[in-house]
Amino acid sequence: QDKTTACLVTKTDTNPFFVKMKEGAQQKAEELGIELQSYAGRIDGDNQSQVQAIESCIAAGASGILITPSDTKAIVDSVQKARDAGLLVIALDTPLDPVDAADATFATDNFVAGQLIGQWAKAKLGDEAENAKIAMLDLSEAQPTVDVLRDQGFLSGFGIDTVNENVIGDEEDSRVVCNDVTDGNEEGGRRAMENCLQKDPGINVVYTINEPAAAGAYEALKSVGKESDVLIVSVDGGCPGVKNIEDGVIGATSQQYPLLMASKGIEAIAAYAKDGTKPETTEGKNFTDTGVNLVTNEPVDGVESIDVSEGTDRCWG
Amino acid sequence: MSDNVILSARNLVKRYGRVIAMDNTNFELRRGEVLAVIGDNGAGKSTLIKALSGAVTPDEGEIVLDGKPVHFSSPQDARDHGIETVYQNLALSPALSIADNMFMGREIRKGGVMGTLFRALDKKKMEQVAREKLNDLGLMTIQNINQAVETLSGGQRQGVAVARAAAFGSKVIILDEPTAALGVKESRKVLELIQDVRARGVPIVLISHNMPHVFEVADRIHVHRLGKRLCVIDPKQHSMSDAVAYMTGAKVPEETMAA
Amino acid sequence: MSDNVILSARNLVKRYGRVIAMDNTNFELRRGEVLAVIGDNGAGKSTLIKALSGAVTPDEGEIVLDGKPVHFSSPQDARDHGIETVYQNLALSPALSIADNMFMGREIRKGGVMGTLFRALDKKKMEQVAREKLNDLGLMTIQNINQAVETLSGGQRQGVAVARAAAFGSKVIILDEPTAALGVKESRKVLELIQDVRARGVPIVLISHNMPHVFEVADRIHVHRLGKRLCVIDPKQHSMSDAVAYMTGAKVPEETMAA
Amino acid sequence: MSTSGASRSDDYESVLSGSSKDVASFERKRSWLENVQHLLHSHPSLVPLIVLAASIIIFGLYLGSRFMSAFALTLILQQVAIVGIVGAAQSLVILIAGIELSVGAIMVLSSVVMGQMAMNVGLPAPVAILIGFGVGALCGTINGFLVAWVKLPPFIVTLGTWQIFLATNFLYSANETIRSQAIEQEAPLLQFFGESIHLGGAVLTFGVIAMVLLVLGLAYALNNTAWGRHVYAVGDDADAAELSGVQVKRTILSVYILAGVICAFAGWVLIGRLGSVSPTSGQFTNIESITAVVIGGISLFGGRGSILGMLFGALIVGVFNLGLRIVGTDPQWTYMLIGFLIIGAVAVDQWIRRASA
Amino acid sequence: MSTSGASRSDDYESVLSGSSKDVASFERKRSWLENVQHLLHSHPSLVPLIVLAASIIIFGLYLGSRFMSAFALTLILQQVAIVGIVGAAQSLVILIAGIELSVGAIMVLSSVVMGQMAMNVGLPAPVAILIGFGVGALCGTINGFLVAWVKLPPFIVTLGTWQIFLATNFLYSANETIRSQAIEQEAPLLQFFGESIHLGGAVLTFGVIAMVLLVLGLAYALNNTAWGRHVYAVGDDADAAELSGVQVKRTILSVYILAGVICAFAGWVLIGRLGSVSPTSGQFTNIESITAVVIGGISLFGGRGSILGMLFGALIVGVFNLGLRIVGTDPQWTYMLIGFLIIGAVAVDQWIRRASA
Ligand SMILES: Nc1ncnc2c1ncn2[C@@H]1O[C@H](COP(=O)(O)OP(=O)(O)OP(=O)(O)O)[C@@H](O)[C@H]1O
Ligand SMILES: Nc1ncnc2c1ncn2[C@@H]1O[C@H](COP(=O)(O)OP(=O)(O)OP(=O)(O)O)[C@@H](O)[C@H]1O
Ligand SMILES: [Mg+2]
Ligand SMILES: [Mg+2]
Repeated sequence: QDKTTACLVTKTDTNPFFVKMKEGAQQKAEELGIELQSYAGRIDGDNQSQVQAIESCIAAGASGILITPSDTKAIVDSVQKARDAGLLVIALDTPLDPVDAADATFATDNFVAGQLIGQWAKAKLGDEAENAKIAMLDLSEAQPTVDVLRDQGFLSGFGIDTVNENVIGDEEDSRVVCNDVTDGNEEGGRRAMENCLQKDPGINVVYTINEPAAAGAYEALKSVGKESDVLIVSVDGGCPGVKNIEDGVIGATSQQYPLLMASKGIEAIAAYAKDGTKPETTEGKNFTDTGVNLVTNEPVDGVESIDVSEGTDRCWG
Repeated sequence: MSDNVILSARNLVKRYGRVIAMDNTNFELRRGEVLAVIGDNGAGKSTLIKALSGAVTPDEGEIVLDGKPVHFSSPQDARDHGIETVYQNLALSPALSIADNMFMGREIRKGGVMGTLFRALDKKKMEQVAREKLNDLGLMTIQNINQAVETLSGGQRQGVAVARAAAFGSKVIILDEPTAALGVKESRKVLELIQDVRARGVPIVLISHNMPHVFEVADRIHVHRLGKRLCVIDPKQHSMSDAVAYMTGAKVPEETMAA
Repeated sequence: MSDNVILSARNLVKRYGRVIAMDNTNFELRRGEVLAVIGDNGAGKSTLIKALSGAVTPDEGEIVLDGKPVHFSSPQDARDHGIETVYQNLALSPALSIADNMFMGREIRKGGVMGTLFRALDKKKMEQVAREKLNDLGLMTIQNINQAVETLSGGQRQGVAVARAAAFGSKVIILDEPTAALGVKESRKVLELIQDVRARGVPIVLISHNMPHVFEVADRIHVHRLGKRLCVIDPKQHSMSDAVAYMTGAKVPEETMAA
Repeated sequence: MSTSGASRSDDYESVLSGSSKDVASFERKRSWLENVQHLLHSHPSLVPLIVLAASIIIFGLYLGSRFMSAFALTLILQQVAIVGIVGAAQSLVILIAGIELSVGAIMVLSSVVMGQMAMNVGLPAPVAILIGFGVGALCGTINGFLVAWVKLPPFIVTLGTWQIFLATNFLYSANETIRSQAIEQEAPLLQFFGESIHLGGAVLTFGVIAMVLLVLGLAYALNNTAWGRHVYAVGDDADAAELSGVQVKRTILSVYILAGVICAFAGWVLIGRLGSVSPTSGQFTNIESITAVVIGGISLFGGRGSILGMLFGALIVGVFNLGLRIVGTDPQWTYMLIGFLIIGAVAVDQWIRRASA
Repeated sequence: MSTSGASRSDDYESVLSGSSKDVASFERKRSWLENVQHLLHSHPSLVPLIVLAASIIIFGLYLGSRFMSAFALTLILQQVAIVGIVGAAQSLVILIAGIELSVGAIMVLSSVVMGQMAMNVGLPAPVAILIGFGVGALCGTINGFLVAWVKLPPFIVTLGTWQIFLATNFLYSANETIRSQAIEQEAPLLQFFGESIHLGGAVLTFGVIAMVLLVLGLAYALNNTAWGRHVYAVGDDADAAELSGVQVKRTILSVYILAGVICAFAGWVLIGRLGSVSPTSGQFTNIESITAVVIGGISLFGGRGSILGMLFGALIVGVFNLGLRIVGTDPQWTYMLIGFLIIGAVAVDQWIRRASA
């Protein structure tokens, strides 16, 4: 037929992370002369819309699908259908469960992303880490996979026993004084931080699921004058987030590369459409790691990081 | 005497919050008669007949139908006992057809598998019966029995309600102010209908504020005042003035004319 | 003649979907008179008076008040012109107090800054006036002017509505079946009120199905049939039978008694 | 002093015998527009059907075979199967002038219970499914009891139970998805409605067939059984229905229970569609089902409308979803368009209603 | 044959002069429970106030100073400020028997417009804020027009405009958050309502003060101006209000416009609370504000209830949110509890209503 069609299925189309991912895909698609159709769930965790999206892509005669799965297990059947129909399916950002359910995975290792900020926070506190009081500001009560991976990654990086690695909030370590959900936005971040402070005013480490939540948490801390006593760490590496590191709002963040994921994904689909080649995985991993970097202006020993200016160069959004 | 009584009630009480709508009232309807119930606004007439027709459950007191004590838990219950009522506010479903309304709560099902297993309604039969009933009563000329009730005029609607009661009331028919909203012509039709029904031997309870109508058709008049029965009078022995004087408290009846 | 006419209408037409509720009807109310409007159910009486009181906008035709053509775009508009109406369905707000209801749409504001800037209502004054108006009319004994209307009996509510109309109607008062739901005593009160108002020189339009009442209080009777005025008759020269015969189509009036 | 009433009133009522027997008829010539209005008025599901046909044709012309193929069209059916089934439950509730905000929560909770019973508790699949239906019925009973007996407004009841059922779902499932492969091995019956029949390019899953049969069955029950007539009567005017002999409370309760059971059924079909059991599904099913009902022309005030209209309403949304996505617009434009569609559908409906039969 | 009506009817009505002049009085001794019922009936916002006080005391006893401190209690105020302000808009709409599902969307859209105008277009902050208010008013006008003039059910209108306004918001903002630090530099006025007054441990943000003043102002307007009386009358019975001289359409329109403006104001306060402008905020504000209104005892059928009750309702939810979080329960338990609270509140309300004055 005429043009090659590719599909991008994101978790939502309101989170800037996915908006940027879409822009990256769009750009690459134009460059390569591919037609891009984009789909999204209504909220994080909206699996049904993603199932619909995959079906629609099959119907639209697409050559490949890029998907950031909302429910990594539940989507597997639909992905299989698409692959059976001859589409190349690439998981972006979040691997499927099992990973080989997709033809390829271009992702940040979210667990590693969490681990990096955990290690950084631990090193930053030094001996005080033994007495840290940690607030965990997670995504949502439904505990989608990214939420679990980042949360548990942070804890293991910090050296806290995660108990069941698939469940948030079952730790027995007394250093975790608070778990709350933020819906990944400023509003929820602020409220959750306020709640946690009320629970234990001595909190000095705050893990946040993403940078908007971190910004909200910072506002809450600022309103009680504690913004300089608390270490906020986050994941994402969006441009506003990196700026917030520069402004001292966030201590460190794990930067991901959604544009890279998307553009690589589009390239892979283009190649597949041309001659059926499938992408190779990164050596030693069962997926193609698009990399994650710790961005901070206060590097610590033993944790590799880049500074803000480099982070700004590579930030998205 | 009691053999002659078809429906009676003793010491009915009904309270609404702080209002006592029925205050130990008695009631007695004899076979084949037209009993009028009159009284001031708010005297508790509608509440009384709602208790008799199962629409409200009295707080106290007992109701006896055909010599047997009864407890109606719903209007359908009373209906199953042969008591049909036309309520002051009509009680028709506007969006449904005349036939649907006439058979509401006592639909006819088809025979055979369709009826027992699939519970299919026998629409043909219901329409036919409804048309017959309306024609029998010669009450009105309705072209289309499947017309929605909301497309009928007020008079026609009242007609359907009265026809439904007349058609299915095997023991007692109760009419609560059936002519209040009706014009002269339409009111007359209803009065004729009442006389037809009495001729068939079915007793009627008629609530009305229209004294000439009451005195025209009633065999006995139950005067209600302040939530209870004040007295029962014979329209042939009392004037309208007497009746009005009793019900408004201008005059006190000399003896209690219970029977 | 026209000088004697306070409110008149010519060739009013109103269609509801396929129903023509007013079919080129005329209307004429003279100063100081009680004009009764009679007709079958659905003849279009209520529609006519709704057009005169701004509650419906006629599709065609003109209305003349005090010699000047008027166009009412809402009931408030008509009210501002001195036309007060008691509608068939009452039009009181159940949850609000008697005083609130009486002053609905013409609230009195406090003087000074509170009134102009903060638009505060002068509740005291409104209550006082409301009480006066009710007492003036001697209509009923209401203890608490701040009682919600929903706590009143049907008769009392009707009284409030009529009192409101009587109190504020400076040019014309229109009553649509004011006694339909009322008992004998309550109806009588309303008839007395009508006579009081006429004595004050304010003309009244009375719609009623009750022929004795109509013949008792009306100066002229407007007979409405099939959406238009059939004739206007003088109750002193015509019997009730005539009136009923005209309105039901049993008899056709000989000449058109327009004036 | 005793005057006989009869003779007294006769003096003016006696003339009635001569009164005109004509039935007043106000018919007048109708314009073309009024005729259309009248036609649509007597067949309320015609409007959504026309809109549906029109939108299929327009997208078909614009997108060609990518949209206008047996495969794509049956795909739309698959995509609306869940909303269609839940919409049937929603239609029943709205017909009795209620509203059901907890449909999605009941659906997910039931599917999670079915999955947990079969996979983790280890009950045989048919028993697990039955327990799932039981959960749906129980949820419906709670709603129905609060609406019919405690007499609370349905919006509030289901707003409350929505949160309660959803929280129960998350707490009970511990947010764990049960994987398709595991279900396939241990309890394939749970995935029954995911099976399909292929007819040329057309793919009809059992879920789609179930939806169509369910809607047809309910349409039959609503129009041809006493229960159906009672549902309409209660929605039209509950007091009037009560007084004319309908057991209003029981009818309301039966509707909510049936709605709960249908939602549980939707939960089963959902497992077939997703393969897996996912506790995060169905968060928007309440809004989506209400949207389908509204676009389908069922009155939110109860008592008026046809369940077939709901099906067309759901399909309209499905057509727009797929069509706009193939065109390649931003998903937000779809939401906006559906917003306009909702308002437009009801505005048209209102206009038709004005044709007084 | 001409009989004078007067003389005829006099024959039985003449006796009326002697009729009893007693006002029927059915008063009877009231039980203790009935007295309570009556008291609550005459002061409808007392119920939520009592529940509020009770829940503060219970949490206070259980959690001690972590909860029962000026700081914690004013924190609750800060947390409910947005819901309280939007709830005021929602109360007005519900008082006229409407419902406003688009409040959250209007709020976010207005705040985004304020942010974009000030930061990206580069207008002076006051102008940007004014334009934001204009957007709120415009959204309100659209809703009000569709409800009052086109006569569509408010649920459907706002269901549609919710999607439309939200999609507009995402498309217009391109999902970009404007950072707090940037706003602080260029247009600090946008963050005005984030400023606060400290009184001992108590922290009162300007947003909190604005919410309280707004609610008090509206309570005054509802009870002491003609407009307020008209709002109640329209909610009570729109037809009756129209016939007794209220300009119903205008009143409805004014309420929706005012609601839109209040939502825009909430958008401004939201910027103060978040520091930043985030297009993804406020997704659940509609449900949250309806919950506050319902728990506060305002009838969803319109015409009954007090706006102060809404404020107490919002605070009750706030107390439970914070209290349960400090206790450390799973957030799901909070949702479930709020579900029970909603149903319980309305059940109590219904019970009180049964006390007929
Ligand atoms: N559902 C109810 N709730 C509260 N009070 C009620 C209710 N129904 C009736 N009442 C009260 O009970 C009393 C008796 O009312 P009822 O309707 O029986 O009077 P009625 O004699 O039929 O009057 P009318 O001639 O006006 O129809 C009245 O004071 C009325 O306000
Ligand atoms: N809002 C409306 N919509 C449709 N038809 C209407 C409407 N109002 C009145 N009609 C119709 O217009 C005609 C005249 O009605 P109207 O209420 O004016 O009669 P009426 O003379 O007052 O009757 P009644 O004595 O029963 O009060 C009737 O056929 C009625 O059904
Ligand atoms: Mg009565
Ligand atoms: Mg009328």
